[in-house]
Amino acid sequence: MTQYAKDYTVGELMCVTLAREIEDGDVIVLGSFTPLAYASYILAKITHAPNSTLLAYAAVDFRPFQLSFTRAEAAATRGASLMWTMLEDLNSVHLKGRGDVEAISSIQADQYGNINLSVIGEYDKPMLRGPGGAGAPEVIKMHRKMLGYFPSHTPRTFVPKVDVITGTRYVIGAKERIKSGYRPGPIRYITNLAVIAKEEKEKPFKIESLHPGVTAQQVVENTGFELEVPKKIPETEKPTAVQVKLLRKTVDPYGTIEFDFKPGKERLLYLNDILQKELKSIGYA
Amino acid sequence: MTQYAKDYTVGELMCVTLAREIEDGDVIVLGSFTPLAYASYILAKITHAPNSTLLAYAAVDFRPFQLSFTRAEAAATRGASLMWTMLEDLNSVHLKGRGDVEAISSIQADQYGNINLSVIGEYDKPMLRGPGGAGAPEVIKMHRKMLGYFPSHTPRTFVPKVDVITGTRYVIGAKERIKSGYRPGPIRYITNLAVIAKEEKEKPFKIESLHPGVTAQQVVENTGFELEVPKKIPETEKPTAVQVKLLRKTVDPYGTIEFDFKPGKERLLYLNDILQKELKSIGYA
Amino acid sequence: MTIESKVGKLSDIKKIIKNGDKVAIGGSWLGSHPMAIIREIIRQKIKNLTAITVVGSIDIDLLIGAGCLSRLMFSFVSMEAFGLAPNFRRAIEKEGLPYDEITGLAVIIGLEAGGRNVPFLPYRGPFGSDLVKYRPEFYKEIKCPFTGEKLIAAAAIVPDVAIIHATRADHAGTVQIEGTSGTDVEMMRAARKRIVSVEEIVSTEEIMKYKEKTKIPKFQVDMVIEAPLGAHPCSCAPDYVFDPWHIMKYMQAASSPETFKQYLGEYVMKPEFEYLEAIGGMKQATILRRLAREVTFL
Amino acid sequence: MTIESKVGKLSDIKKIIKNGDKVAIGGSWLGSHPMAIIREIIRQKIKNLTAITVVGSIDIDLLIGAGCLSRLMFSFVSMEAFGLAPNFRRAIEKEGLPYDEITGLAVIIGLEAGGRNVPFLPYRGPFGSDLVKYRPEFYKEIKCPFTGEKLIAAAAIVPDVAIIHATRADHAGTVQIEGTSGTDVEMMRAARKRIVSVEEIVSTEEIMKYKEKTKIPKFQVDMVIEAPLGAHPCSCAPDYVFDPWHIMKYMQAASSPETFKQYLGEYVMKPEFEYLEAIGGMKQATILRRLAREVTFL
Repeated sequence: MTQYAKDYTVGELMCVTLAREIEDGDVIVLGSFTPLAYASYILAKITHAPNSTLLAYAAVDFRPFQLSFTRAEAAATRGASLMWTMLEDLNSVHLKGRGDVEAISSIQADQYGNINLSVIGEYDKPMLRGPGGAGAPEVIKMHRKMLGYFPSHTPRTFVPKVDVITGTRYVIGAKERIKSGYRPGPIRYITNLAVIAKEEKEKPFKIESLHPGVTAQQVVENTGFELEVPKKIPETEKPTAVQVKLLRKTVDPYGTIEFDFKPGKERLLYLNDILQKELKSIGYA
Repeated sequence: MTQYAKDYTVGELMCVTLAREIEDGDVIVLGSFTPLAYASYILAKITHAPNSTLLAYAAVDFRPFQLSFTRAEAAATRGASLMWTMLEDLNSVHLKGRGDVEAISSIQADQYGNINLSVIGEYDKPMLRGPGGAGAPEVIKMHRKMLGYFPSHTPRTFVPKVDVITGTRYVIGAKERIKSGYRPGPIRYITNLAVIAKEEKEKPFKIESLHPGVTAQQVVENTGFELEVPKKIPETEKPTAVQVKLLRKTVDPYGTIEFDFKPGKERLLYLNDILQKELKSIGYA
Repeated sequence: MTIESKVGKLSDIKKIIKNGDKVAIGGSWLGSHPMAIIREIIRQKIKNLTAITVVGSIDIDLLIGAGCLSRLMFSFVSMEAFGLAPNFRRAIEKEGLPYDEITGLAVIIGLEAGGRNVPFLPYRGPFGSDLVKYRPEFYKEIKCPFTGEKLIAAAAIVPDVAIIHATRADHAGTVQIEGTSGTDVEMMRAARKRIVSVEEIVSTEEIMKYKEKTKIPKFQVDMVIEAPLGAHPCSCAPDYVFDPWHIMKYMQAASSPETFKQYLGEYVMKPEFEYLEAIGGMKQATILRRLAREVTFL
Repeated sequence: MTIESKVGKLSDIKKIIKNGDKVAIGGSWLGSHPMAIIREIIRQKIKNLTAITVVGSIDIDLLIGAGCLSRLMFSFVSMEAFGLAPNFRRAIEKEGLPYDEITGLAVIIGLEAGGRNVPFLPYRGPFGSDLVKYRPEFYKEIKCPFTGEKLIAAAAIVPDVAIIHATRADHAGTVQIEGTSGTDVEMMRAARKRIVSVEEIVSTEEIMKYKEKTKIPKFQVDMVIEAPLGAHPCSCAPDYVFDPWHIMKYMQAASSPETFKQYLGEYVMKPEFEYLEAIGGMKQATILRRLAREVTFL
């Protein structure tokens, strides 16, 4: 019988939940350096998905590596089987929709499958200028699954309608996706409270599972749009003892996945602490 | 004073004349393995055009090598600075018209700057099925100069109108070329009799120079279309003693450039002879 | 969980290549054509194929001569300095083999479009060429929606199967090409299924050591077959040169249907390792490899 | 005849980059941005530039803070885990810096189109994105002339100058990139003029030894500048990692215009080798290189 971990953080729960989305043989696009997502993919690769292909920076199909804050790019590059430019990446993966997953995060997400990484407020006179969407506006439509992870599930993030549609899933239902030349797959968001997903254009996001200790009511209150709330909602599968041990000892010994969950000032202190450990690991502290 | 060679073959004359078309810094596209053209470029590279870039097979900017019948591809590959696929080649050179020269040959060529490498006779019921044009139909328009070499200058080759236009220069005059985004440059054919060139759409090919001992009358008689025949036609500049020595001793010791000038049966014998020398060079004969 | 192996035998190709398939054939000029797979197609009597080549030579000529093709797409087929391709000529001049002669860049860009999942890509195409007129299903004029400029749209090409020959691969199907890659990479991106024959199968560690030589990721490969000298009589640069002695023999044999039939019996219709013996075995392999190493720079 | 050398000094960049130019800036995320050239642009007070980036970070933020830009084209600008880019935010939120936010693939494909000398290329673009609506000069709907299918045309992007940072080059300008290449190769193809800073200038023999690492031929390079640690505080994989300590200092400094001015004086407005001393000299360089080597595979 599976032995679940007794002790895990919400970051670890999200990380493992994301890892479980990976299927063996998947082509996984890592994108920006987001420790939680990176840890998920590496965990999947060393457990149930050894035939998956990891893509990050210019590195293709690299060996899984121990996560650190500074070394992800160097490790991916050193462990790669192939190196390519962004255009070769497009020509080999993205334009054809050959990517299976790439977990994105965004400032706002809405009930239609739109995400906003551009601005809060009016486009030409914004209150907040966000980073922009990089390739997300194009590729979230193309990936088999559109995965998102949100460390802070609030009505400010999950809004009825995003201020600006930076990108959108565009084609949602399985039938429509096949017709448009894309593989079918859901929009699925993993948050600090629950897993919500949308599989049809006409239907709202549905609560798929609730994290241990979280109620449907809490999720509904923290979501700015209508949710389908099934009568019986399963609990999100907890991390196994093995998974938590792997994360802490092997995949992420510096604890980088907790970084996203630290508030403002604490974040810098936490980062300094990680960096101190990294220096120590090479004998410079 | 330049010392011209007293003794040279028509192949050597054509080879040197083609080499003189190369300017230092040129990007030179080698295309199919045609010994005479390969020898020209290598000669240019080791004499007046050291900053030129040679492209052949997948090899980019390779060191000049001694020509042999079997080893051009291996030598280009081993001496390359960079390797690319045909698509990278297109993206880096051809689509932008960055190539300066690529000497082509064809079954027929006409007064309009058209070439035929497809069929003799009707397209759907040909008397002779030729090899096809490879990339020539696109790139002869784009290269700075459209160069051709013809070991056999006859009315069967230089026809009023080719049976099939496999490719064409399309934009000819300097002004039109610049307007269309291409660099200006002539159509220039080097044959076993003369050099003929066309620089304006409305004007015919003109005899630019006559090989030593050839008369304008001979050229006119062997050309199936109208030629401009200037009153005074210069003699084609002879190979220098140094050039001939370089060709025979350094660039082409196996004599591969003569291959194209051997008729039918003799060709096979000549080839066997070259191959025997190649075997000997590696101690296997 | 275990690592999947894609290693197959030559005889396994019929799991992937079916009668009637559109098959893109890698290599270019006399270089790196997947000749061991070509011979196996003939042995297996796979028929009614449409072959797609950019710059073909003996690969195409053999398939035509053996009666495997019902259609051909090409921009160039020639035996280079050895002459025109005999079966190719005969089939078109005498037997009316249907074909699409498409300009070289249109084939490359068509494959690129196939790999990018777009039905076309525009370029400053072969304006004025009769080939554009003869095959309107592959070329259309198009206006740039920004500038109004006239361009040519090349139609996407999506082969059912791509077959290529490469330097090495690991069990997972990660492929390295050291020499002439032609349009191999573009064919592999565009095709629905892909088979690669390689000079040697190596460990993934070996691949990673010189990762810059890797040209094709494992997820673009369905089957890998070890076939040493698998491009013979073509070259596989920089490892070995083409075999001029065998090609001269081939030219002779292919000059008539009768002698060509003898050639097939003598060389092709036997196991691949027997072919390698028939063409001269270890000694010939050594000569071809040695020639490829002994090059002189100026 | 002699071999031309393209080797220049940082101070030579003004021979190529002019006030008002459209400058494509290589690198991506916190990797391989041409920071030594960026600092030199600021030192030389080159102004009114339009910067073009796909995935920018401190390169863009520095140029904006130093007042060198009059317009910005980008798909992403962020200091990654360190937060949003402070000068970038301030300039847009408070000072109305004009910008074109273009989706990532449209920038890459736009550069590709520029390099291919076509005014556009079609793809299954960002249908439904508001960015398409906001910047119609970069996106047009187009119908496939073969299938009638609706696609998006991305407009060609042709920078006046491309600047990138790479691993090594020879005197002739042949460039090798070992790590993250971003869109550097595509920018170099598309731009009218190109400058490359490299960790080291080596002989052509050295380039040929590992020719598979070469990404840019010499005829696509106008000037090469040796600038060791020239991507600092960004990484140049796999040689050194980004400098998190310096970036934290930068984030602090860039939090207000006043402290940012101090930063410029303290770090940027001095010769490049003094910058390298200011950020910690040999010891810091050793740490950043060591971190890049000490990676653990699982």
